[in-house]
Amino acid sequence: MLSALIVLLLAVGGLASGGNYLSVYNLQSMANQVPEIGLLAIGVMLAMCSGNGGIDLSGIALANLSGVASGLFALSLFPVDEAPVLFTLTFAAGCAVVGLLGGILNGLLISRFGITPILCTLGTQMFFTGVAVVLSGGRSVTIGSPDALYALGNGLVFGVPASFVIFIGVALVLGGVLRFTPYGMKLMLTGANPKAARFSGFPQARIVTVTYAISGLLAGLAGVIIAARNVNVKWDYGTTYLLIAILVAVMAGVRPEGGYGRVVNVVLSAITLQLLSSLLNFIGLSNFVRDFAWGALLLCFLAVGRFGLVEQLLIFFSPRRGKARASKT
Amino acid sequence: MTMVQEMTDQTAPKRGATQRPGLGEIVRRRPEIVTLTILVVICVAVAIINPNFLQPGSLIDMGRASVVTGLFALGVFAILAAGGIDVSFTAIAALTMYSLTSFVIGVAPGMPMGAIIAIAVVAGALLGAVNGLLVHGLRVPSLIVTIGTQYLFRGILLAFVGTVWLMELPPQMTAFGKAALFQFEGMNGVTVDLPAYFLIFPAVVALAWFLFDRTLMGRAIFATGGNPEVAARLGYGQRIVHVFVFGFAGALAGLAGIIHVSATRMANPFDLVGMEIEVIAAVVLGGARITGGTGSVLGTVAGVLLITVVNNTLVLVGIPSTWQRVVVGAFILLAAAFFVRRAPKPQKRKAE
Amino acid sequence: QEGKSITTVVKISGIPWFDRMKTGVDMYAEQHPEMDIEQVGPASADSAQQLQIVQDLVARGVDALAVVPMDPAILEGVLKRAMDRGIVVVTHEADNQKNTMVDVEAFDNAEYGAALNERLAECMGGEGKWTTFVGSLGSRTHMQWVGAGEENAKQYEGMELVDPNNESFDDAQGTYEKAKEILRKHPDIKGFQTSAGNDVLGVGRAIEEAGLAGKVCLVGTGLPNPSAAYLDSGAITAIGFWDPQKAGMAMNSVATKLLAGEEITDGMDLGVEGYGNVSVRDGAGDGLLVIGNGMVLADKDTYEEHLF
Amino acid sequence: MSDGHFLELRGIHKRFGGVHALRGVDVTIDTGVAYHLLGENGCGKSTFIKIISGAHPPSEGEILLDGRSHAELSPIQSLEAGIETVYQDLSLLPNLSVEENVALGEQLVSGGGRLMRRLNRARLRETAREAIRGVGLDSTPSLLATSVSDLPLAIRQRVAIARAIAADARLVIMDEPTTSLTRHEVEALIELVGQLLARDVAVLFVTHKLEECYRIGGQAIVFRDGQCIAQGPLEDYSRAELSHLMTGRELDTMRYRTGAPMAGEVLRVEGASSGAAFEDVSFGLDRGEVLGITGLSDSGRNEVALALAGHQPLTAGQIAIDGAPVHLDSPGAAIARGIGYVPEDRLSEGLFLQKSIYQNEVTLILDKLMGAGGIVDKRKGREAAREISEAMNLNTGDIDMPVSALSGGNQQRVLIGRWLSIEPELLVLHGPTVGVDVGSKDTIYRAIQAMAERGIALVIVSDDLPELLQNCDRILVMNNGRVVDALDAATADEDRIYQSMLGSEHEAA
Ligand SMILES: Nc1ncnc2c1ncn2[C@@H]1O[C@H](COP(=O)(O)OP(=O)(O)OP(=O)(O)O)[C@@H](O)[C@H]1O
Ligand SMILES: Nc1ncnc2c1ncn2[C@@H]1O[C@H](COP(=O)(O)OP(=O)(O)OP(=O)(O)O)[C@@H](O)[C@H]1O
Ligand SMILES: [Mg+2]
Ligand SMILES: [Mg+2]
Repeated sequence: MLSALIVLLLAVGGLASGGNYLSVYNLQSMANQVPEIGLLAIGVMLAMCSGNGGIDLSGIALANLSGVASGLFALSLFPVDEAPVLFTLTFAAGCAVVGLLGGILNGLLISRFGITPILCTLGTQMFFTGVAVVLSGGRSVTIGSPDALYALGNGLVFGVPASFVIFIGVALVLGGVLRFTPYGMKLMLTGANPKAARFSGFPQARIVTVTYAISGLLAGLAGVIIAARNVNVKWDYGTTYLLIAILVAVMAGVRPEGGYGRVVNVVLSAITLQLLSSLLNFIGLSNFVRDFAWGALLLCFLAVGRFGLVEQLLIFFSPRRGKARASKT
Repeated sequence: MTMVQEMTDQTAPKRGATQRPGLGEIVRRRPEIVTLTILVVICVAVAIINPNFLQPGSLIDMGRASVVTGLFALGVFAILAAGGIDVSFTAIAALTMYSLTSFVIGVAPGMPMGAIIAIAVVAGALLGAVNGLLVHGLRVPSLIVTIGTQYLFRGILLAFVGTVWLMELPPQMTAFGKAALFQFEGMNGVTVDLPAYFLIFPAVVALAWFLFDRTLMGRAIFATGGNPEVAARLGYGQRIVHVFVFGFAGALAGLAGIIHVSATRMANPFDLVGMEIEVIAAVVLGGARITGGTGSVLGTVAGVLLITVVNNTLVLVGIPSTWQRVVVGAFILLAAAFFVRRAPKPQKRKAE
Repeated sequence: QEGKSITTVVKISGIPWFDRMKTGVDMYAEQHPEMDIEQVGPASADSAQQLQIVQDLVARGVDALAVVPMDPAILEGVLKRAMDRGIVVVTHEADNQKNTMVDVEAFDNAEYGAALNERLAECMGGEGKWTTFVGSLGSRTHMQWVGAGEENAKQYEGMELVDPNNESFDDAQGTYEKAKEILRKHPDIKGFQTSAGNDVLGVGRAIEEAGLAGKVCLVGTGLPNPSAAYLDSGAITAIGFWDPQKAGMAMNSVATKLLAGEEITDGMDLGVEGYGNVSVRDGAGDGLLVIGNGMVLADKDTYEEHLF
Repeated sequence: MSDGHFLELRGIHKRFGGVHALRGVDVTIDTGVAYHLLGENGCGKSTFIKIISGAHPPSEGEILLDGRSHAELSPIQSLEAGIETVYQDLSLLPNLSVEENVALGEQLVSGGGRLMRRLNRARLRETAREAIRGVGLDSTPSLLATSVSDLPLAIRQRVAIARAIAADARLVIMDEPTTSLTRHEVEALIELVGQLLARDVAVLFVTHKLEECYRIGGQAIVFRDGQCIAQGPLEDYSRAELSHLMTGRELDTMRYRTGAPMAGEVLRVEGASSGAAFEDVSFGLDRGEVLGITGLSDSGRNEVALALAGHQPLTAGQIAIDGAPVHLDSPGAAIARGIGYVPEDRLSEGLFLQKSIYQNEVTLILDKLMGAGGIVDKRKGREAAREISEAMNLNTGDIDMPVSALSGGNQQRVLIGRWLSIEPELLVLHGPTVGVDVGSKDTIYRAIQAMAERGIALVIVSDDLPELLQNCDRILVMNNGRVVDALDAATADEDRIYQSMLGSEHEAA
């Protein structure tokens, strides 16, 4: 359904803007905007999948903190212009480390100390933001644009923005991890029924910690991409992402009660929202209309899902149910 | 008789344990005690660091600052108790307060304050009821529905109603915001008023207490939060419960909105939205579980006061502005850690 | 400039400040019917949202952008890309913006901060405790203003800065509560210097309700219309501002000239009140910094000349 | 047209999408009579009572209540008519107090289901107190104020019945009320039912335990494949006839245990204690041996099982596997030592209901299935799942079907079968046939014996004494945290075990 919507939006956009919307440049530009929110939304999805009211409100705060902390650290080691490659590597690695540590902190607080995820990540959200403020004194940190970083933020790979390629790569890997590895299957099962998972001997605390750690790592990665795209990082960037990331996740059909969610849907959902929002910018509608449209879109999705239009069709054509009943003794 | 014996055997802690319930048990049964304890500890600490905190004026300021958050929190509490969650109440408040104020200014400048409040409550309740109907009708978690309606309501307000700040309020609203119950004279000729609208908060607290504790609806809300399928089977109409809790939260949001306007003496459509997570945090700190069916009105009030005190004493205790977020974040984590209850969850056998 | 388009991107749509700017942009559009001129802005105060809008506009292919950055640093990347694509970029309230052709300022930020503080000191009689508010610690101009104010206050032995740089988040209610807290902590405080547009309203209300109107001084950035009541009651000593309407027109005027390939020179007349004789310096990057003389300080007696 | 029947259902059909769960059921119910609704898993019993209690509307048919015809009932209509249902899960509200659970319904129903009414606390307490006394509990204020989630299961069961009494029920429906009760508690329940019948209340049981039906007496209603194929006085049918009616097959009550323990001790428990739960428990178990453990629900038998599964730490003594002492501090540790555990509450503790059979069966071997690149070898996994579902005789070959779509008996088989995947040394089964019909029991018992043949040592914790006698080599009886008796299952009899279970309590009394 999301894919159909994407096609529809592209078609409408193309018509409304006289083709301009479908120009290569605009497609690239939109693709360039997806990764930040997409990565954060995948993080939210992972947290939700782990069940038990899981949610990650700290994503963007951690992304900003990783950019700020790692940026300051790398800047103190290397001058950007003299050692661009070394600088970029240090910076990116630093972001990943900070993101990972922040995620592990969330995970430990939730799984070992048993703090409610929503309270925990709200607390760490403020804490991370606060640390970023203290480190940077509230000012933005200029990372500069060494070649490698510039290429990441603005470069193209076969005409596709590099950051988007990375995003899709990460999404593919994670999607695979969730579907095909023991960890991923255990995560989904744990989210679906934590008690049964305990009786199956799953190391639940470790699974939850790893999950929030991955979410943190994704935030760190988002931090790198933000830095690459904007040249600067700052603690208050993207405050609206908090709700948007959740919006993207739930629109992708991730169940807040845990156990169900697919990365590919999150990617499609992030793309859909991006297309819609860019479309509205293209036809010059006020951004308040965008909020309205997002809300209406989400509710429509739910309504269609509830009245099961799509599923009804699928069930109708699938022999499974009939067979199951027939085989009952 | 044997059955009774067995019963007492089983309910009492086994062999060797005393009859007195342990600390963990108290925390589990009456979490609001933890909240109150933390609140007292913080107040004492602040008072030691800066005795100015103990002036009556500062306490009044806390009370006054907690009115809007408190009203929101009571609404959120109703929804959490029924097993849901709401992030759209701030948008409801903004939509009603702004539309209503501009209506009063433009169409009915002479409308009495009582009528304005009544309309705000009703309009909020209606918007909330929309949430309730959607949650019930679509059978999806309320977090998802209310994220949708938050965007929707805010979109409607800013895209179709207006964005212009209304600085010239109708006189009756200004008067309502300014009317003082009594005044204190502090040092330096500083006067502190306890505004009349403050009374609304305890009144609503009393109403909420009555509602939750003394009406069937109150019990039905907790029943739904405890196990919705069972509640439905036992005859607690789920649709009415859903519509009611969301309507109740909406009504309180409408009320909070109009109080906000009167107190700040302007209607700014951008206000309020953004504080929802903090309000939810206050309710959860008050002992309501995010999974529903627990909590108390008293605990919610304590949670609100806790958040208000922490937010309003940072300067008083001399925390520089750069460090304030770190402190508040660390505080939330610490307070949340106090709530960790390892007691076994109620054993639920799922319905077939 | 037949058919060329200029889009003004503001920090947030809908707030009075930028609604006022919109009147300027609209006026400019009326004067230049042959061009396609509009103003847009994000729905919330978030630099990421503004960034998206600018990026979409670049993709749409506008000819010129007049941007009031929420956060100049965050827009560096996209503005560079815009210029690479041949789009004319003009900014406002961003004297540190590197990737811009011309940054238009109504005045020199340091001078403005100092002027506000000078007015405050005058009211306080050069003596007593005072404090400062900024919209957010991340707001560069606000930090510049209070910084310059602090510098200025050093001339006065008796002025003592306490608990500086309180964040107001441009939210009148929050500012009000914080101001009350400060009044309680420092019962002998004499002055407030504020930065964000709503700060004077919040602090003014706190002062008025404490019965301290006229006893405690408050000087800060604010708009005449919303502040009128507090100016009258004496809760606000004076407000400083520049007219966003004029600034909007000035940005568009500069953009038009750049589109036409004209040079921007020192002492030039932009055809807008307050920007009749601009001084031009080198900017933070390769672009120019154009400074007008649009600063206005108004008090009880004078604010009515500037009602908007 | 009232001919005096309390409730009459005529030509009731119920369809769930494509599933035809009830196909024209006619049943008559009068007050003061006990009814036993019998049938295999999935034959429509639960669906039937849901229609009476108003949880589901019928697709077709007519419901006559006191002679008045209804196309369907709402929960409130049904409650107003005095129909109270004690579902298998007891339908208690865990977070509310005992008195509220017992007596709220009365005020709700007397107000016609309207919620915006004042709650009369005094009346609530009074009603609750009486009803609680009516089920033989002490109505102390502290009990009345306790939340239900803090009560043991047997007490909850009584609270649920007290609710029916408080509501002045005319028909009390109980869906498998005895599955989670010990025998001792069952006796008390039967006594209670007698009292209800004496008050001219009708009682409708859904059950799989025939011996209890006979003890209570009354009418049998037999369902098969969504149809009511017999209704009449119980004494007109023999056990075998009933089994035959339900399943359409002949079943005999044989002893399943045919094999014998093999050489080599797998498990040795020595002086094990765990806090207040049990004390100084010692026993050993050989390869292929089947050991039964029974006792009252608070006798410590459950905790011993949990301790073996790594859920309950020992405070003294030790457990050794193959002669080597092991430290079982987590389920993972127990599984690593080859100890499996099948929890009693399969729905909430055992199964991932919304997930497929495949996913449920491979949970234990996910790490083993991991192949190159950390990826689970799905082909091997599916192969394993298919083998299990064949070994356990699941009635579907479709391993992608969600477990929630299986009947209780099949779900239990999925749960037990999961352990075949790791070839455990020791498997602890807690209530392996709770709520399972006669036909499925047979399959499960055969599967248990097949596992013993493979050399797996088995511990069955249960209070279904025939089950233990039919399946075990030895039976341990626990009372008050200690092992009080050890018997040879081939020669033991139910009475002896029962005496031991109650043993010390009787002496004390
Ligand atoms: N909610 C439902 N959705 C779809 N089908 C259902 C539903 N509930 C029951 N069924 C169908 O109705 C049939 C009868 O189910 P029911 O639960 O009444 O069986 P039962 O006799 O209670 O079995 P058991 O002894 O296992 O409790 C099932 O085979 C199933 O196909
Ligand atoms: N939501 C559902 N969708 C499809 N079928 C269902 C659903 N719920 C129950 N069923 C069907 O109902 C039948 C009986 O299931 P039920 O839950 O009554 O078994 P059970 O109660 O666990 O067994 P028992 O009553 O013997 O313990 C199953 O065959 C199952 O197919
Ligand atoms: Mg059933
Ligand atoms: Mg059943």
